[in-house]
Amino acid sequence: MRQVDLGVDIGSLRLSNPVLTASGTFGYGLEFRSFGDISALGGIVVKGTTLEPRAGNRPQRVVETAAGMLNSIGLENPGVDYFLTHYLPELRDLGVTTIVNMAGNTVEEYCRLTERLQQPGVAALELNISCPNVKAGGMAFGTSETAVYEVVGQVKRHTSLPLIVKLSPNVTDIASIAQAAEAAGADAISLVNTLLGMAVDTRTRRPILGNVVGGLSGPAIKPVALRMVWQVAQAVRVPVIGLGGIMTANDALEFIICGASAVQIGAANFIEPGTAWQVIDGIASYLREQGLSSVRELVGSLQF
Amino acid sequence: MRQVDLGVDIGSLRLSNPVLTASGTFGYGLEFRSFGDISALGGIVVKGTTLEPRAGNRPQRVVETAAGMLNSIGLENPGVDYFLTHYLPELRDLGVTTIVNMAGNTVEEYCRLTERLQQPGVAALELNISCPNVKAGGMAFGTSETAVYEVVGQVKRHTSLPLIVKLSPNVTDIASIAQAAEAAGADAISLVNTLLGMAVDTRTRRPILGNVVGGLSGPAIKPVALRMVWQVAQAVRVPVIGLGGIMTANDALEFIICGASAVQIGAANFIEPGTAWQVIDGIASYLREQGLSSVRELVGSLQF
Amino acid sequence: MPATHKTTVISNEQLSPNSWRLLLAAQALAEQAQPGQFVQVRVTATYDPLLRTPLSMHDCDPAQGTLTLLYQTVGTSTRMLSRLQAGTELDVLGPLGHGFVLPEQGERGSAILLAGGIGVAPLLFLARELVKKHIDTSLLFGARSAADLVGIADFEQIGVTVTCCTNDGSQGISGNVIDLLDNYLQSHVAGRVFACGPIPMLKALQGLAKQRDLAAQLSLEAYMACGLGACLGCAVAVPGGGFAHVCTDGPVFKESEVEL
Amino acid sequence: MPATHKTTVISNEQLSPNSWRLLLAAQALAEQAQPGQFVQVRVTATYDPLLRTPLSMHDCDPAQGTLTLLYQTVGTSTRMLSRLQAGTELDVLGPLGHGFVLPEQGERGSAILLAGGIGVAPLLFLARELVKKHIDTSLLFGARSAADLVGIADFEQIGVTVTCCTNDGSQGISGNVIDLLDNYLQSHVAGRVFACGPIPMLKALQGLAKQRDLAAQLSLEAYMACGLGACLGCAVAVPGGGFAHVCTDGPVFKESEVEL
Ligand SMILES: Cc1cc2nc3c(=O)[nH]c(=O)nc-3n(C[C@H](O)[C@H](O)[C@H](O)COP(=O)(O)OP(=O)(O)OC[C@H]3O[C@@H](n4cnc5c(N)ncnc54)[C@H](O)[C@@H]3O)c2cc1C
Ligand SMILES: Cc1cc2nc3c(=O)[nH]c(=O)nc-3n(C[C@H](O)[C@H](O)[C@H](O)COP(=O)(O)OP(=O)(O)OC[C@H]3O[C@@H](n4cnc5c(N)ncnc54)[C@H](O)[C@@H]3O)c2cc1C
Ligand SMILES: Cc1cc2nc3c(=O)[nH]c(=O)nc-3n(C[C@H](O)[C@H](O)[C@H](O)COP(=O)(O)O)c2cc1C
Ligand SMILES: Cc1cc2nc3c(=O)[nH]c(=O)nc-3n(C[C@H](O)[C@H](O)[C@H](O)COP(=O)(O)O)c2cc1C
Ligand code: FES
Ligand code: FES
Repeated sequence: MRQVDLGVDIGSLRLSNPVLTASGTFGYGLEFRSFGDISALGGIVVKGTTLEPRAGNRPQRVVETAAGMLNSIGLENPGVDYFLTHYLPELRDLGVTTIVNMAGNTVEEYCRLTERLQQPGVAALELNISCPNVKAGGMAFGTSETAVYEVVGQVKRHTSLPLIVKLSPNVTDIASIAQAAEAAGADAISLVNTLLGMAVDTRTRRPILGNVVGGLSGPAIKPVALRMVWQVAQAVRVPVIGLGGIMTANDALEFIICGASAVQIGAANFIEPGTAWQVIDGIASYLREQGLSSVRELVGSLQF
Repeated sequence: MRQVDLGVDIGSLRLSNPVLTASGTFGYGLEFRSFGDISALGGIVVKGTTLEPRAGNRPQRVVETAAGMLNSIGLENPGVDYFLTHYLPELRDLGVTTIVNMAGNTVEEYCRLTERLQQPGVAALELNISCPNVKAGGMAFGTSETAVYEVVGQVKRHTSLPLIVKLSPNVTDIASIAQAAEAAGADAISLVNTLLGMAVDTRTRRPILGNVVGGLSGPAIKPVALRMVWQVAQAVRVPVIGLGGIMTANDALEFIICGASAVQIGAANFIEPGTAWQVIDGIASYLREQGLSSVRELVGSLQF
Repeated sequence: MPATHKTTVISNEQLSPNSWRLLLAAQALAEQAQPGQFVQVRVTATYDPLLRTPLSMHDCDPAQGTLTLLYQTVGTSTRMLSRLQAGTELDVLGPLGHGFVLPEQGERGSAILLAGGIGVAPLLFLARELVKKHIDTSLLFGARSAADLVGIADFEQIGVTVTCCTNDGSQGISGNVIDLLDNYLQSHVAGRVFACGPIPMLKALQGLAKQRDLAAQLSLEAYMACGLGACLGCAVAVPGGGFAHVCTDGPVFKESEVEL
Repeated sequence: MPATHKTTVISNEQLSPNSWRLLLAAQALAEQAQPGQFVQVRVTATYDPLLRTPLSMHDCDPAQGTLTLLYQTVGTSTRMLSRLQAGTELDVLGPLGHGFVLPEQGERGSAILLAGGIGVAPLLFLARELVKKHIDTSLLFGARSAADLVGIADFEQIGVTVTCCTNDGSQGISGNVIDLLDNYLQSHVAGRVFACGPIPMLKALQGLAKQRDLAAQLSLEAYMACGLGACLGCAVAVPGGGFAHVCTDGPVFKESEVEL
């Protein structure tokens, strides 16, 4: 079998392959050890981490929709200190490329969180300015160019790690938001987070989710995510990481062709826990079939 | 069987029931005569109509996605004069409640189109400021509050017909856009139009649609549409017409419970041409089961 | 008038690695169908796949009340279709579109049917009608490989002369069906041509038709949503600009009516 | 360790208008399973339905290499499951979660199994293990109607005493299973209680357990996405604030561990 080069660069970080797992959908990686070697993934992005522990939203927290699902977890997580003591050492020992997804309510909170995460074993930071579930915070940052510029700029000052900024799709003009993040120093842009959605139980006439609204993910959102990745890839020079509804290697390839240097697997992990490894294999097979030697030749190769 | 009252008011227009068919998905109604009595529908919204005939975008124009479809028809239509002479008389004779969906590139165009449509047999106008397919026009109006205010206000001056303003979901803050339309004189708000999306053929590395991007519709978008209808229904006092992914009576009921006075059936017409009639029957059955006497009691009855 | 019909699978037979023949109990459809029309099949009541699948009427027997579809398994819908067992209900929308224009009552002469691969599907029903009208009918059938030359016996049984070619030479002449036609016309009078197959084949036929002044009818495919003329998705360019719609203006067009 | 298993349907038997028993050839799963654990079944390879369906291990036979599921048809996934034919492959993820805490080796005494409706599902596998440990085991089984009292014979066959009640009085005592338990405890020593059923039943049991100082284990349901502890979707409130996760902290909890 012909060798193909799957390596990609996300700022100063070289990934052995372009397949990451998305925040909130792969736990801390360790939950998936029985499905494959997690150090063989391009990397994992851990659950959205906050300065203090958070209990999350009240149930019901997830519900299936047509080819998708809504979630309103509400950033349940044990806090950054617990992460550093309980998960990071093991991930480091296993040789896992670990990216930490950061969530906060204020610029200060993000900055203090960033400082705490300057630890060996943290490969990069992903700034989640797009979580639609926590009313007070998240949303505001991700939907205004000035707020994005402000928070990214401040966080950047507190870290030398590659900084990935994760965008919300719930905006009018995704390219301008991405450009604001780039101008403020983002080393990469990841998108999309979930689309804000809702579901109702007609029997009880109540929202199905305890939080009323939640984030839509899964194959249903793929066309929207792909369009946004394409728009952003044309608007910025930094690497773009694409996600949203990727279930198969073919889906991942669509994102790469539209300009994504890497992809993340989200809800697919719930349906087929081995998806990430299958996608790596599938990308390699495609490259062989198409006579390409490196995945980097494919990035942004869309003919239009 | 107990009688239930299905009548709803959209401004000064009383509909016999809350089920309309969505623009671009039901032709001029006549195509569906073998599936039911089109005058028994709450009404039909005809294909987006422009002042001059339009040829539309080059093929491929539609493609299936997960629980949805993308389209980039590009407003193909024979122009308003052809509509008035070839379709309207027959629709009027059949007693069909006919709502005309209007599309244009400039405020002037919209106003001239509005004037042409002051004809007996036109029950209401639906101002499409949200079509994502025609690059020059549509998009801009639907995504900025000031542009919405401007075009709605101008059009309103040229008509005494009920004016429904149809919103694009591709915005950061749908409630503010709806409020701008209401302030400018909209008699009702309909939403959502399609979400902007994309699909790629990995074999050829080309976009599947001739127009590169297209509008996503179908069950996939229902959670997003429902959330937006709920947000808008809370933000305005005029009636809201909900659509996006409605396939069944239960889907329609979700929208009504979230605050929609009426609903529109879109892509579902392609899959089951009898959907609109089935939804009317299903709403009536639900009212009976729940012991309600009028569908108006259900509008906005969400407990949260 | 198009309607949705609850049909029942009588048999679903595999003809080659990728081709299947589906026989349906569909009385009302069988009575109304014209050669060249098509149906939209709903392969599942779930939302995956969501859209219906357009398939030509391969054969029709009003006396038996049956409709036959001939299809290739190329993706999700057609693969799902191939798993249907006898006795299953199948929701079929039709009849749809305008079929082939047949010779007038009493008209004589000959007809050439030109099939590329699974494009043979609509031609059996057509052949039956032509033979009924005493038109001398020949099928020129090209495919990638011998296995793709499906259903030939059905044509021969009703008196149609069949000549085949394959790209790989595994059966019949080695070459494509346009060369076959060109050759055929050396020794035969140019009658009516009825063609269905991939776009490049139909394009080449348009060229040949112009050159030799043939009257050809082409059965086209386009990606469809509704099949009813409502979505305007199935556009095909027409000479002079603008578009026709395959589902209602076609699927059969005169060779001069469309720009491929 | 949880893994995805390609199992094969041996039989899929309808027990009542809405209940079915599915027997699977699933050697590896049968060998690892503990009573109270569950699996996540992928009922289709398409995206509708998208998520897996969580179902309890109803019974397990490591010697035969079989796993039995007992399920009610309530929606799309379970109805699709009910149409599976013998011989079909089924993708099953498991074993998942923490099951019932069983008595230590040599411990004696009695156990009460408390089932509400389809909540009987996880209790047969449990009963088998209890009986193996020579625990005197009784099943108190409440359901809406006689038809919903499924699988009783399997319990009786292994020596479990079964007492039933129905809401409509169509079989056994007329009333609910909590009343039945309350009654039962008038004349029996309070042993261990293992319960599975709707939330109101489990809540009432929590009340009774406090009142009578019973040691009860509850098997809970929650809407799940992953079943692996990764999505944090399956939250259940715990006393003192915060949440536990049904898929990994449960599905079995001590009665004092959760706030229903
Ligand atoms: C009028 C008409 C008659 C047809 N008759 C036959 C026939 O008799 N026998 C036969 O085997 N095939 C026929 N086809 C083609 C057939 O419809 C497609 O092969 C089928 O829809 C593919 O569906 P899929 O889900 O299996 O594959 P997909 O995975 O969806 O796609 C495989 C290929 O089929 C094309 N395709 C998918 N959906 C459609 C659609 N809704 N409309 C058109 N093309 C589509 C795609 O572009 C792709 O190239 C006909 C098409 C049309 C328009
Ligand atoms: C650990 C566990 C063990 C279970 N064991 C059994 C069992 O042995 N036998 C049995 O009949 N049922 C069992 N259930 C319930 C079963 O999972 C649901 O009935 C099933 O998922 C419904 O799916 P559906 O598509 O048929 O119905 P839907 O139409 O999706 O929903 C019907 C009802 O089931 C609930 N439901 C739907 N999906 C899920 C999900 N993924 N997780 C939890 N609830 C859901 C919905 O809230 C709704 O009230 C168990 C649930 C859990 C969490
Ligand atoms: C249950 C769940 C939890 C999530 N938690 C987070 C999170 O903590 N931080 C974050 O940035 N994104 C979170 N996401 C969003 C995903 O990382 C991803 O952006 C989104 O699901 C779209 O990808 P998908 O369609 O492949 O799932 C979560 C998604 C799901 C489904
Ligand atoms: C093929 C197609 C054509 C459409 N054409 C128009 C149009 O001309 N004007 C308009 O306002 N909306 C148009 N729409 C949008 C629909 O009216 C509707 O807003 C959208 O499809 C969402 O509803 P659905 O998910 O029920 O289809 C079109 C949609 C489709 C699928
Ligand atoms: S397929 Fe809808 S118009 Fe032809
Ligand atoms: S179902 Fe995902 S954590 Fe429990």
